[in-house]
Amino acid sequence: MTQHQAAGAFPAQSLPDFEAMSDEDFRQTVRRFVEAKYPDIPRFSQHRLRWDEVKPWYGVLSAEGWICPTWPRAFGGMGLGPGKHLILIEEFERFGCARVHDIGPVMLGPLLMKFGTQAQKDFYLPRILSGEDIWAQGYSEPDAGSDLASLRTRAVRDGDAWVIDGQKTWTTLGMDANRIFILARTDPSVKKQAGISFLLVPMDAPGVTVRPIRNLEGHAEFCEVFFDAVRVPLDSLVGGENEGWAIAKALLGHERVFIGAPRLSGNALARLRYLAEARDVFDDPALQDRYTRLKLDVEDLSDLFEAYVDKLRGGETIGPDVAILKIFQSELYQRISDEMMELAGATAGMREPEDGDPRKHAAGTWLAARPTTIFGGSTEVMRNMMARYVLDLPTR
Amino acid sequence: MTQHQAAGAFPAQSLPDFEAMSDEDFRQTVRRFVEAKYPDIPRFSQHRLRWDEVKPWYGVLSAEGWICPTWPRAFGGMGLGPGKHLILIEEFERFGCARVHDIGPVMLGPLLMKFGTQAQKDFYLPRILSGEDIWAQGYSEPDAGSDLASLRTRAVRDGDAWVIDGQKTWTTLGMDANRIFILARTDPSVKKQAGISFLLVPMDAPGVTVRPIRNLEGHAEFCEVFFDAVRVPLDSLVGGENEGWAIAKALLGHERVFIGAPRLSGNALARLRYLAEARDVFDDPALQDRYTRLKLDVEDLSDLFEAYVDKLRGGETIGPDVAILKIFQSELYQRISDEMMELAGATAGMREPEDGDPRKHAAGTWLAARPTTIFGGSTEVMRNMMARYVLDLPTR
Amino acid sequence: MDGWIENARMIVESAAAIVPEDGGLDRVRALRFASPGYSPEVFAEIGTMGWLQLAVPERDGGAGLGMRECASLLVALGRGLLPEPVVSALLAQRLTAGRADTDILDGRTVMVAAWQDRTDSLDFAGPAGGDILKLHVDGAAGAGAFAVLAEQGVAIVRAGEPGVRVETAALQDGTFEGTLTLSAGNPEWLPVADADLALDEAILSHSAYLLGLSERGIEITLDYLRVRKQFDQPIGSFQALQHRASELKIQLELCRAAIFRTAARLDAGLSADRRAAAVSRVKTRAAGLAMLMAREAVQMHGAIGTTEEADIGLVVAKAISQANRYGSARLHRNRHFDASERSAA
Amino acid sequence: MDGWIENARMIVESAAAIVPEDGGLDRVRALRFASPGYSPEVFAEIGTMGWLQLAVPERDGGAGLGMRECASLLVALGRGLLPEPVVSALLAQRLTAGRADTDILDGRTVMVAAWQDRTDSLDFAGPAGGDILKLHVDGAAGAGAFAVLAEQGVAIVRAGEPGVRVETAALQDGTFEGTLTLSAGNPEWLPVADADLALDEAILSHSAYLLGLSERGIEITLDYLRVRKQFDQPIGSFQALQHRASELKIQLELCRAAIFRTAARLDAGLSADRRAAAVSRVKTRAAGLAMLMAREAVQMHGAIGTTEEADIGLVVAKAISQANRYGSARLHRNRHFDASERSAA
Repeated sequence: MTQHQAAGAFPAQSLPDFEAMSDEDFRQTVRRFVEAKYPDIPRFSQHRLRWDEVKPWYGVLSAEGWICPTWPRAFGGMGLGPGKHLILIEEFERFGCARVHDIGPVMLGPLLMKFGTQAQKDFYLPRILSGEDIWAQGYSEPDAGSDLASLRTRAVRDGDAWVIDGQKTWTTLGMDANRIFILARTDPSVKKQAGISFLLVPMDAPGVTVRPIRNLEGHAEFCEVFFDAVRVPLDSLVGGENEGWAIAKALLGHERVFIGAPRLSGNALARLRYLAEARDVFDDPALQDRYTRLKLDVEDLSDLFEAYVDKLRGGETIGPDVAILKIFQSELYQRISDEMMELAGATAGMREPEDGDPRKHAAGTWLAARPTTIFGGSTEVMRNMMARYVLDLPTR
Repeated sequence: MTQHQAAGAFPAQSLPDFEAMSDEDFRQTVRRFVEAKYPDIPRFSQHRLRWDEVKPWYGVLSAEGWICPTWPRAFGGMGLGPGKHLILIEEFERFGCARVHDIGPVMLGPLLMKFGTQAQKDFYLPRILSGEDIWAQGYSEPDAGSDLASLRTRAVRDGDAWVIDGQKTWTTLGMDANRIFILARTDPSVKKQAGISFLLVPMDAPGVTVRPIRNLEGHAEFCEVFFDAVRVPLDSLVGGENEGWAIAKALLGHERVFIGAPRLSGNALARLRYLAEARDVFDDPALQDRYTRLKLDVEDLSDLFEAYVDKLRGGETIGPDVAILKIFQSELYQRISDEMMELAGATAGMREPEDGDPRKHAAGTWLAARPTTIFGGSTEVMRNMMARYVLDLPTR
Repeated sequence: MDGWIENARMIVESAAAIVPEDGGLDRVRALRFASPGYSPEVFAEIGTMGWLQLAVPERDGGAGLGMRECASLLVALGRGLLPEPVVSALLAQRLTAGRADTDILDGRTVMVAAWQDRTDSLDFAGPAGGDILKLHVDGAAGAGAFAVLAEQGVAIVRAGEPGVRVETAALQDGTFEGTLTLSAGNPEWLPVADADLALDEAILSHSAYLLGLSERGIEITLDYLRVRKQFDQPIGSFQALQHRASELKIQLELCRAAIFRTAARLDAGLSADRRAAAVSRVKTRAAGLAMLMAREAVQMHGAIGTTEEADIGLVVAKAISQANRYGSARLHRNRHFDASERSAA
Repeated sequence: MDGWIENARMIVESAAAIVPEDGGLDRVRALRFASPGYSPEVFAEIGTMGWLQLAVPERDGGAGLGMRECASLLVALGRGLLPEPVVSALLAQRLTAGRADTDILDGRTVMVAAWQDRTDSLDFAGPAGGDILKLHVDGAAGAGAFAVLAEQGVAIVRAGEPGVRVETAALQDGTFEGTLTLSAGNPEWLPVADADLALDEAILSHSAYLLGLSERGIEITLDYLRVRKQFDQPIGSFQALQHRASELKIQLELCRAAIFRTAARLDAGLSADRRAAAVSRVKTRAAGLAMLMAREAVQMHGAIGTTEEADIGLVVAKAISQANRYGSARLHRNRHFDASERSAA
């Protein structure tokens, strides 16, 4: 288990009212912030950094009170609305800031604010803010990926404890986390979505085992987590017993829009062009034609993305059609990476970037693009959902 | 009802043993035949000619004994095997011969030889050879297109007759036929494929009504046929009662291979290039790149097609994987027509060919390509069948 | 900032008078292939409603509304498969900017734009001397006047005038386009403020028409998927069709976003290169959408989609006739690339 | 005429000694990323089986078999994800045609071909003087000798000789390619009868390897579709996946037909332009197939397809590493167009 720093290592400071700023002022504020405070760790990494690498940046964000941008100020967040949050993301990405271990700030925090007890909020939220707790998400199982309703991990009440048996997989950076929230079946007599509960588990509890999964690039971004008669106190339950499904599918607010942001595709398109120019073939009209098709897709996606962001800014509810963004973005990202592979020729298959220049690394881009159509709702499941909830097509 | 010529108008002559010829000799024989005997009717037509237009060609083929190439010589055919038949088709198409009304020669004849009574053979086969009978096929219904098992046309035995009520649709050139063979439900108590019989019906029987269906080009290649208490004699039944399904799905032998021949795509590709050169844009490398992709598809399809023809020549059984040819050919034909439309610019939508030159007629090609993925087994149904019978994937 | 939304709402509501809310296509069907392929009476009604002067600046007697309002209207007209040549008429009015006679200004006489020098080109300068030949003139058969665009400016010529010759040809959608030859020595050339801008606006407007048309075709197709049964199941329950239908929706929404955000940018003002890049982007998407819709509508309807009897047949015929007008996707991809390289330089 | 079928059958049967019939990939997995990325012992075994001299004419001491036999073998080796650099070794033997030392002829010393002047190019003439630089040399890490192809002919140089420098780099499949610099003043240049033909044969052979690899990847994926369940159904029963799986099969069979019919034509003899057009057609299809298989294998397996633990991960890594070797689809589309225009002229 990775060591974490002591509680209170990153004391938050009082913050200005960001929402009262103009967009441009806020953008400049963020830009100055990252330029002044980004630590000496990698920028523009195509894979997730491990905790040991990214910890200094988490520390800065925590110390400055910037670690939970969307949390209300009363809870220690920046209190940003979607418009300002988008600016923050844009500026972080422009600078190439590494993505921190953000399951606590992005996922668990908002869920606890909505469904947690006062005691749970009081205990866990500050530990996320300080970086004392790094959370992992335990939803997927070997036989329940996109199909969460058929999960098999069980939790049985035994005296003052829940006893958990089962296995989670595709747990992002689970090796770096000290806590994990899971979905477990607490009533096996009912089917599907019913009978599932939401539980909080320390990773160092006896019976928890973690095994990293190496991806094709040799990185271990994911792991399996095994639970063998793991006992956690009864107050580890969030929400009601057998009501975990509602929590898991609770809306993630504007995160659902941001997951379809055009930046991954836009960055890949820039790399495609960079590679073509480096190879001195960008003047090939056939390549320009294919490049232009991809560029038009990126720009139209940007327009659609901004239309959704405008809706968010206007306080409109985002419907299930927001899936359009994620489906199109992820498939576009892959199409760009496919073109990059073809263009790279024999160097497409290199393990390390050509000339040490990550912008020329076709295989890196191709591999990085693969999980985007699988995780966060596979494209197939999202198209099923669109057919049902957006197009009102019949089910079988 | 169209008038047909009297029986025996096209007396067949004695023929040489074509199968004993070398391929090259046979090819020259066919070439001389069409050059000498093709009548003064349109060549290279993109739509099917009506009977009044194509009748002279049927007459020539009938009179020369060439109207049923694959029938055994004993039945009045040319007795061609698949290799020679392919040569005949190639030479007919090279010359641009119109397609005759060939449901009798291609479909009904072989079925009668296999399933018909001696009396049925004796009566109907000569009338197909002579052109006295022009047949239509009545399988599809408004609610049973690719799904023949759910057809609703019923035939009830009443004394010495079958009484037929129902409706057929997408009957190719049904307005020109004097007879139609249909599938009708004769036992409504069983489901699906069981309880269906195969019946022969004169189009001038009381209660038969024909209504043409105009396609988007304004041509009436198809029609609807209505049956209102139509009475036909009991010996109009082919095969056993309730055994019509087996007849309808009886293998069409090498026709199943030929339906995937690359000629439609190849012809369309030649028109695409012709149009590009006429527009002076074939030197655009982006266009050349897309043209080359399509050309490679046509050539690879040709290789696969020839591999199947070789199997036929070698007497091998053709499996369900032959669907590959038809699926790929028809979709490729459409992709080529799509490219032709984009290239044509504002003239893409012209009703008549630009400059009266059919090779420039993008809309004509585009529209002609549409039914190829719908008729003869829609691409969707054929992919279902491939999944089940070729890939051995599970069904729901 | 959102005054345009209210304007657009009112215009679209008023459009119901021309393209009925029940969506019936009887009028459209009846006009096909009978010259001029549309109704001059309905065109006059359109004039009465003030639409022809929609985009003409207020100082020239127009409504001075923006491209967002204009796009909103054209989407509604596209949904109704309107056969009257409104985009061309809007362009003609925009080019002549209030200088035509009253019968033209108010739509009693149909005036369309004759601008195009070559097939699949946006060139309009024409020859500086000699005969002027203009191709692909929308609605030419019923037009009483033409706004002829050339290097010299714009000339308003009347059908039947000496030296004005029009040959028409049918399109698959049953409308007629024309080739106009102007051999009269010297028509009166009026100056044009910004013909490129006017043409870009027409391209954007035509894209909006294609968006509306595609939206309609997708709706009809989705309706069909819900009711048509095969193998005892509604075919819309088959996953392969569901996934393809979801792609139609994705492309539809990409096109809508591109059109309206580009319209907003045009209303705010853009450099010529940025405008060309943006408008060509939109037209590429709109043409691609219309052709995708046409392909899938035919395939998902099966055989009925290839007939002229079904409503979807009318939509498909309209799509293949109109997708490439004001430039094919091929033309606009190239134009986008060139314009965006220039504006990035 | 069909003697080749019997020959091919025997060769493929013998291949089971190297690529086990049970299809286990333990050996392949174990060799990854440990230089040289393959087994010199297995390579020697391959030499013992006579494969290295397969395509070398009988007059030069080879087996003199045709491209159909060769393609049959390479399909079998591709199915087994063979990491030994057989295509490059075959090319090296073909170029040197029996003139190498015995240890090279029988495979005890690995000799691979060093021919490529530039990335994504088939140029091999190199500079006429000065240092010779050869890129993307397969199996370079374990090679004891190189057949260096240049304008002057072919030179057999030994690793470790003065003036011979090799730098290696890992590929995603765990093998290593090399960059060879030959700065020795004057190696012995041997004449080469038809280097273009030899290179075309290598391209075709590599295409056959990609076909076998893709076939294997598709089989593994179909197996997964049959057993993996979601929503209580095997995912292979979902129609959207079925239709995509049928496309994999279609592309697979197109590629197979193109390879074997092209191989037959090469065996019968073709002009250089027709051969280039045909071989480039094959390589375009094979590279496209391998990449399509890789994309769909990952997507249909879901997350497991992105890991190195699963067999399918090895197949995907092999595909993305090997698809573009001997020229990308982009290169070969262009080459096909040029060669077929020339041969039609």
